[in-house]
Amino acid sequence: MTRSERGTSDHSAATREIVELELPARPDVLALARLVVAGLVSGDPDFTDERLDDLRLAVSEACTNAIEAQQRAAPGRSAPPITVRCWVSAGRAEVEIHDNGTGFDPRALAPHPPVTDPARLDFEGGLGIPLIRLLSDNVEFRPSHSGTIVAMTFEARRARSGQ
Amino acid sequence: MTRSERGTSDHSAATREIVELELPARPDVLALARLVVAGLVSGDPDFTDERLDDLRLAVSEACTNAIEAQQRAAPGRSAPPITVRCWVSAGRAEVEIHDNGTGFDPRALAPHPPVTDPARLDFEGGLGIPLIRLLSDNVEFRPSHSGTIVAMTFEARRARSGQ
Amino acid sequence: MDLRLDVSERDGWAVLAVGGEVDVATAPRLREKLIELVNDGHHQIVVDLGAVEFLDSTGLGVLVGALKRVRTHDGDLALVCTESRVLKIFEITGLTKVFAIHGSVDEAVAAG
Amino acid sequence: MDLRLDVSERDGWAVLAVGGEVDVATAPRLREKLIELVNDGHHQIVVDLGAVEFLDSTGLGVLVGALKRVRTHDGDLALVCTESRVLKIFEITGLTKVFAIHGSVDEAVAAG
Ligand SMILES: Nc1ncnc2c1ncn2[C@@H]1O[C@H](COP(=O)(O)OP(=O)(O)O)[C@@H](O)[C@H]1O
Ligand SMILES: Nc1ncnc2c1ncn2[C@@H]1O[C@H](COP(=O)(O)OP(=O)(O)O)[C@@H](O)[C@H]1O
Repeated sequence: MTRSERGTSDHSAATREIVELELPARPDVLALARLVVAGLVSGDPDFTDERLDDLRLAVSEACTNAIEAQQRAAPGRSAPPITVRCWVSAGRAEVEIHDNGTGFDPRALAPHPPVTDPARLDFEGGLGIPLIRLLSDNVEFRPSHSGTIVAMTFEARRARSGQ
Repeated sequence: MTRSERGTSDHSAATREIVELELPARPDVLALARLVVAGLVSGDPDFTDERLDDLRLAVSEACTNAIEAQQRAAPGRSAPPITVRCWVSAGRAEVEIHDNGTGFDPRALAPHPPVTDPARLDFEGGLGIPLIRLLSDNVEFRPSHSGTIVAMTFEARRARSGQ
Repeated sequence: MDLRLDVSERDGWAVLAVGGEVDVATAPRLREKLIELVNDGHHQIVVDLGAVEFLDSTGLGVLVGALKRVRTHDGDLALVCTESRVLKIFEITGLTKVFAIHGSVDEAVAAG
Repeated sequence: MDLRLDVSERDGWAVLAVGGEVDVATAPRLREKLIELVNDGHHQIVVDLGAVEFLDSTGLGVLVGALKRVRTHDGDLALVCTESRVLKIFEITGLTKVFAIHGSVDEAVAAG
């Protein structure tokens, strides 16, 4: 979806203006990505501290995946930057994470064994996408011409409680 | 100066990677611009809290001018975004503020009356550029094809004191 | 956004305590409050910057404008400022020579 | 960057107090410290998350891996966590059923 298409939706253009952050594909920028998104969204008083924590974690997970995908696609210092785009309007935050990574099929990810199964302890990874799904109100994993766009929506007041 | 030209300078590419922030041309994003730049540069332990304060103020002044120039050039909500680019390496932070504003000649700005002159009180504005000059180690005001680029350098340990 | 303004009185002075960040987004509220005080007949004003975390050139300009305004009523405007990060801005711009800057509201009122 | 790790002992348990932000940038240091403790013969470990300001899935994974590691030595790993922002992450991922989570180090050691 392009910026101008967004502008035609139900919210006024003035409140839908976008903040865009381009970051080197390195783990040490994650704290900055969290700071920016939470800093922007905290300007909307409808968002509680708890909801800002949800946002911070989901954004961090998506950025982590973007950075890792990017480094797999272009190992070392040659990896291009990742981009975080965020806008807030009337109690809703939308965040997109763009990468130039390898792409993936989120439906093909195998679920973990149930937590009561001792084999659960064999899995240290694989909680990022589940957390994103649990913490956001909506998420889309869109293939782009260069990699993946993870587009998340966060309502200040959740319609549903996590999954 | 383009990104690739920068990359050929004395520091390694790995430590010169750029963080880029695109912000709507509105005063209420200034706090976020300060947060991002100070957050990024504070990752370099050579920068003291005092030097981070200098950086925060100079960046804020340059962004204020960019936003105001942009709004003069394109009044109202149609103003394009401003861009903040920042990179840190080995005790030095470089920050560029790009606008699509009206441009200006920094040498043509009239100085204020001396502070001891009662007429000094007639001037409420005009302290932004002087503060930028005082707080940065180097500043260039470059006309760009679309407006102005303010390029500032901050050394963690200043070679000279103010002015 | 994050600007706090509190007015109180002390020995005939209006004391305006400012907290948070003063920049071009928030300075208009500071300017309005100072104009309001002067319009309400307060010409002896102490502006307490003790809780200010950030102050930009717009904020300095608002204070210069307020000083000029009270002076035209033969009044005075004193500042309270102890934080070195804020003091430094007055120092490097030379405005320490324009404003009387004190370490506490008591001191400002006693000096006035 | 901002991760603090402090090891102490209490009644035969190794207590690892974690502070700051645990994400993919800092989790490797947490993992190494836990492996080091196990290699040094500490198989009863309390991880005190009381001063953790941020914890991501990598951090959860490191704790799962450490639990598995101490279990293979017939040991145990207990968590101390009271902050709702951190507790919530264990709850929504179901990991409250995997870890014993206590309100204080004393409680964790007494339960062990
Ligand atoms: N943006 C992305 N680009 C490519 N692959 C991705 C992306 N996000 C997630 N993946 C894939 O999905 C897998 C599961 O992701 P996640 O649930 O976050 O767990 P983890 O990162 O710990 O493996 C990753 O291992 C990766 O293979
Ligand atoms: N990026 C810019 N683009 C166009 N004009 C600018 C820019 N920065 C500064 N100026 C001009 O220089 C003048 C002085 O700027 P400054 O010292 O910051 O004081 P003030 O903004 O209070 O006038 C501004 O009023 C404006 O006309």
